[in-house]
Amino acid sequence: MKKAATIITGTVGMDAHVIGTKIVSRTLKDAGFNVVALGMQVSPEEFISVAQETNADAILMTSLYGMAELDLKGFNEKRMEAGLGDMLLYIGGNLVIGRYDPKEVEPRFKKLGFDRVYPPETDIVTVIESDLKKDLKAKGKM
Amino acid sequence: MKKAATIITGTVGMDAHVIGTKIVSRTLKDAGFNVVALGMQVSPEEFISVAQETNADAILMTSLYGMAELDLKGFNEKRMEAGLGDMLLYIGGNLVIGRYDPKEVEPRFKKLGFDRVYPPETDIVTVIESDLKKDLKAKGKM
Amino acid sequence: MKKLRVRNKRIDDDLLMKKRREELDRWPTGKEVDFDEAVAYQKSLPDSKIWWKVMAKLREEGRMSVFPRAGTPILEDMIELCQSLRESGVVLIPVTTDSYTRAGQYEKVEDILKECYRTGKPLLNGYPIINYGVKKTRKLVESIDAAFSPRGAGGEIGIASGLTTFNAGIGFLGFGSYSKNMTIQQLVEHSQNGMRIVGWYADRGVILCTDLHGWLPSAPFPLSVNIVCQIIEAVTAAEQGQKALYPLVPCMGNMVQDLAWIRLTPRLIREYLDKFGYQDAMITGTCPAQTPLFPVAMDLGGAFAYLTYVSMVGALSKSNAVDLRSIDEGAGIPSKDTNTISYRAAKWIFDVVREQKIEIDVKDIDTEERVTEIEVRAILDRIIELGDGDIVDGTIKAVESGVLDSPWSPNVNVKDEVLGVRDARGACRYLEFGNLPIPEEIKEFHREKVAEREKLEGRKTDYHTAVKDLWSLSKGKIVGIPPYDK
Amino acid sequence: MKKLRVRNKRIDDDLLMKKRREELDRWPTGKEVDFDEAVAYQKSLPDSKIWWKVMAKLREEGRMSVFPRAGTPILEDMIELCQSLRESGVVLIPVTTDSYTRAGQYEKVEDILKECYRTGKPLLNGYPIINYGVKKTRKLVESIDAAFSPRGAGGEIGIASGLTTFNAGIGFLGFGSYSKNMTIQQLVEHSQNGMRIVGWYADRGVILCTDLHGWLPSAPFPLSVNIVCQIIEAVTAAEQGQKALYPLVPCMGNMVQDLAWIRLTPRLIREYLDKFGYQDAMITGTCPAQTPLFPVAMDLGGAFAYLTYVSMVGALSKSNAVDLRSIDEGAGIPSKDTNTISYRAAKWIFDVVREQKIEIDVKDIDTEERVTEIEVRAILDRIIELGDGDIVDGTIKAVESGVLDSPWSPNVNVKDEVLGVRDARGACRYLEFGNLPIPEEIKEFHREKVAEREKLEGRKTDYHTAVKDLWSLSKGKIVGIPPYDK
Ligand code: B12
Ligand code: B12
Repeated sequence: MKKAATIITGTVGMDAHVIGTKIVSRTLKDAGFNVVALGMQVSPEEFISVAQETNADAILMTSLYGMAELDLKGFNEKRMEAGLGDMLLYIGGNLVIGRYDPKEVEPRFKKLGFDRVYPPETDIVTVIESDLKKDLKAKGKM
Repeated sequence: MKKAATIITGTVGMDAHVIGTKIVSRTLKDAGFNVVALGMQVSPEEFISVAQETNADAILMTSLYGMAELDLKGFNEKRMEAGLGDMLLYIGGNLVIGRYDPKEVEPRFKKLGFDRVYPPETDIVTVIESDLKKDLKAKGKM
Repeated sequence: MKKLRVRNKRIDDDLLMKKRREELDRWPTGKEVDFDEAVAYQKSLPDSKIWWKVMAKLREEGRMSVFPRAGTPILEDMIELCQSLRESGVVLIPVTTDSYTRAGQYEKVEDILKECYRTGKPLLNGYPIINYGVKKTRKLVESIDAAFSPRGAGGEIGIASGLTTFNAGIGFLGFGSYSKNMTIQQLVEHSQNGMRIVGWYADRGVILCTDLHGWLPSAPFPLSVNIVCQIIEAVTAAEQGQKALYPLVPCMGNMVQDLAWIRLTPRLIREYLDKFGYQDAMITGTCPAQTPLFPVAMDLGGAFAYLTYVSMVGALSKSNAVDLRSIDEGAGIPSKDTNTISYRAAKWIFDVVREQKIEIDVKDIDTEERVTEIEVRAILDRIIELGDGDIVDGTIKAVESGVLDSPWSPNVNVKDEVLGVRDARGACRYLEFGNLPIPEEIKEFHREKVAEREKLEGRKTDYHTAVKDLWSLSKGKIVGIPPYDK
Repeated sequence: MKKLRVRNKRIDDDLLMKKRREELDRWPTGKEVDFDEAVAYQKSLPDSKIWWKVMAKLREEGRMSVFPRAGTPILEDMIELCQSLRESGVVLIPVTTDSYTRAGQYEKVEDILKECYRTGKPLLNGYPIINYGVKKTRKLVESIDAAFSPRGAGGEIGIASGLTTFNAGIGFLGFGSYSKNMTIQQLVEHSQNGMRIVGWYADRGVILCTDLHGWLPSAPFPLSVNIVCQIIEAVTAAEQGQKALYPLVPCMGNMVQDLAWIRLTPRLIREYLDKFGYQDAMITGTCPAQTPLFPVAMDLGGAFAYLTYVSMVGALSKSNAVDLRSIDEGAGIPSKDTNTISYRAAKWIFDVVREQKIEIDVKDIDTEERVTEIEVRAILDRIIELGDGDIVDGTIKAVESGVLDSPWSPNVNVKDEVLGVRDARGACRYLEFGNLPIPEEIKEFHREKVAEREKLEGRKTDYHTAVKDLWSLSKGKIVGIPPYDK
């Protein structure tokens, strides 16, 4: 069996909603992953440098306060420059301001480099079981 | 001063919602009209024959239970035959089944011969003051 | 005191069977009813479809269900509508019939029904149960795991279809709210000397539950007359062989009164059932009912608040069912979606509040309960006196003389000499007592309460106040401060 | 016992003025503030715009207002939003600022604001009050006849603009819910040794009201720690010269506890204000606050029910304000329309229920009140002991040692060794006490209550139970029967 994949978690930008990412982190740990939990208000730069340092396989980013797109301006370019093109990128939470149709918002975040984009109140256990493990396996990281 | 105009009131068809027409009748009386209150469940034929007998100037019809159009099939023809073409015809209440846009329903009732068609919860005092008196005056009946 | 009794001219068995057939023969679908098969079918139903058992189970488990109103003419839509109700947690489902069916105009219904299917539009204001008949209605019943109750019509087609409630006794609803010319004498003949169908089924082990309505207060009006009529309905139903019944208690919007009445009504019904010797008739629960005029169509916020307020009253009173309308009540027959969202809200309250097992004690409940109890007993005593011990004879004389009376009735044979208004806290009080035999001290109590409001508003209450009070809950302003026309 | 005191290093007047200017100079709009003119402007405001007077008037008249949350970046939209709130009966209006403004990133805000106007889209999650400055924000204030309160940011730009509340004292909200690295030492320095602006205005006859938040319980968790922190906030605010304040009492969804806490919180705040010698600081009312996770975006019925439930708790507790979210809380920043419909619902409850003057007595309120009171006193006693009579010193030591602790904090300097779960009736209980100095008999009480739930559900409670309980109100299932994951 391979060594456990390394996953980074945290809320991006000035987002202070920490409960979700805490639960995500704990659930990942319980599922056997190697978790680097950055907590809240993590800058895009910090995500990238920690990913480099830890040789992370995925980032599960959280944003509830509606300004994720503003926080993530230029993020994809920077992570490509940092040679992290192969790392999985997921984001979940309340991604824009106001009530929204996740279908409309998903492509915008895909453009920002995210492999998967989740609507509010997504069940994290299901995501780990049906998406994360599959994606990691596909990349040969699990 | 002319003699008070005669107004007929009542709910049409099998409609048992009597409170509205009771209030309409009392308010008309208080405003000095000569009111013939037929109460609930008045057939179209009864409206016509009473109008002939009393030489009525207007009918203020009520229907809340949503089936007014079914009840009023052929009503306009009959009242024309009865020579009541000059009589004012108003209707108010919940005129069709379900939540509706009064603007869409109004033309249908105009076709049925009504001069004015009112949405649910119309204030009857306002109607008497701003519509009924004006219309009666225009017809030289007040 | 004379021996209490209920005039009982039990119909001859052969005649009963003949009358039942006659009634069914009014429309071809009646042929689908085979009495013995109907009994067998009823007996084959699972507990979850049997109204009285569902009510009993809800009560045992400390749970609640909405008892909504729902009826739409296209069968497939009706099934979908009821399914969506079930998904919102409703286990007590109505089959509200349209007004033409209620009036027996089946031929007309048949034409319109064709038109409904042709246009896909619900042109009737309910489900035309007679025209659909047994086979089709069984399809409805079998599609949803819940108990069904006919509203307004249905007869033995309903029973044979697996609906498990049935009217019994002297029903004041039809007389007081739906009839224009019926006399009280006719009502009694019709409901008592008529068929004792409920008893016939009970004798065969099929218990069809009855909901007691009493004389619906069409406006803010104290509940005593309603409760008296519920008691009359109960004892006359029991006398016909009814074994299971429960009161729908109209909630008028003053929490103290509503809670007092919810407590008082089943207690007095039980007492009188026992007094009259019907200890075996069970009361399966209590169902507070949202009654006065609803907020107008455009005021969805108000509609929601009103709905959850009544849910809350139901939950705090630990009722097992609540008769609720939807947020579209002021607009028209509700859609599937407005039903769903409305009853999800109710369910939230039921689940959250009911299950907290809150024990509340509201000041003045005792006073309200006592006042209404004295009124109810005074009126009932007078009725029994008028009937010389016979509650049915007494009822006839009481309605004729205004000893039983209620405002805003469409029925020309009703005295309509009484009137109610709200007091300074929104409680319902008598403004005009008519011929109701209310004791003088209680009359004084009402007058004092009305005077408080007059002082607050700085003007006399009269007919116009009573009219204005029709809208007090609707406009979300139950009391007089500030005068809501200002 | 040592003399009770609050560490008081009153800042030198010259230094105060210098620091105030420095703060304002962080962005060009700061120049719009002339201190004396601000005082004059505040004094020119009508009573209906002065928060403490509006609260007092609501209380006197037995009325209530929603205290919502609202902020949108385009000024014209913000005016319209607030106008629609006013039309729904809201007289306490927030100016919720966006998160970048709260973090002082004004340059970034400036760019995004331009983008907002270009696209017509609200890209910021609030109203950027600093970038708008005084003139424009006065336009907002003057457009609506209501009192305004800055949320999260605003400083003296808010005051000069006519907003009439201001933070004072040691605010646990920023420390416990918004900060990642701040130490309690830093919090105290910042809020106490910093500017005593509220006092400066009070000296000049301008009373800016403070709302006390305490340490927000982020999950079902008993309220004792929150109340202790509200008391600390109150006395430290009063010490800075604050003359008007009121508690926002988090309602956790168990009616008995909610009502007990609403009663207890202002009582204890008053007691400690007096004890510390601040008899002249007035408590302008009590504002129950809807706190736990909301029903999910799609469950509008549940959202409405939850909203009206809290309105009802506010009305039954005769509060003068209720901190309510909208039916879109689970979805995102609410629109004008969802706000309107939500607060119309609340207003219906306020008007109908509040004005009925219902006196209720809920069983077990006394127990809950007593239990929480013992906890609060135990923690406070320990704090004052740790501080050797000084409540501020004690607070620092208490947070550092976990004598003050709360779960789910984003702050790395918080112990986070405590945890709460609901009991069999949905009341909040301690699952892990951490280092909270709760008396043993009270600990036993909590353990017993938790055991009742364990028995009901047939399994042990643990961290996962606590996580699951985050959703108990959200899913409309406050208690364990049946296990809501079944
Ligand atoms: C009370 C009531 C009843 C009582 C009636 C008692 C009685 N005898 O009057 C009872 C219980 C008997 C009843 C029965 C039924 N009802 Co009903 N009832 C209501 C309710 C709650 C209030 C109606 C009322 O009294 N309004 C107050 C009066 C004062 O208002 P109003 O009649 O509208 O009149 C005012 C104005 O409209 C205006 N006005 C009236 N007439 C006219 C005429 C003119 C020309 C003008 C200018 C103005 C005007 O002036 C009046 C004074 O301001 C409404 C829902 C609601 N609005 O809250 C449902 C409602 C009207 N009922 C409805 C239905 C379907 C029924 C039933 C079929 C079954 C059922 N669901 O219970 C039966 C049918 C009975 C029958 N055959 O008609 C529906 C109608 C649906 C639709 N159109 O889509 C409603 C809207 C409820 C709903 N959403 O389902 N009902
Ligand atoms: C609690 C809360 C707060 C607390 C946060 C406490 C804390 N430190 O965590 C406080 C009071 C501090 C707060 C502040 C603010 N909040 Co707030 N808050 C909430 C609230 C009520 C609950 C959030 C929560 O804890 N959810 C529970 C957790 C467990 O769920 P979750 O985070 O969504 O995570 C779950 C899933 O989404 C998933 N998940 C999470 N991340 C990821 C990532 C991936 C990759 C995957 C697959 C899954 C996944 O797994 C988790 C477990 O199931 C929501 C409204 C609501 N939903 O009821 C508003 C809300 C999120 N807040 C909001 C706002 C605007 C604010 C404020 C700007 C101002 C305000 N209105 O109060 C500030 C901003 C602070 C800041 N700088 O970020 C808005 C966001 C609006 C928008 N996007 O349009 C909301 C939606 C409320 C609203 N309708 O206005 N808030």
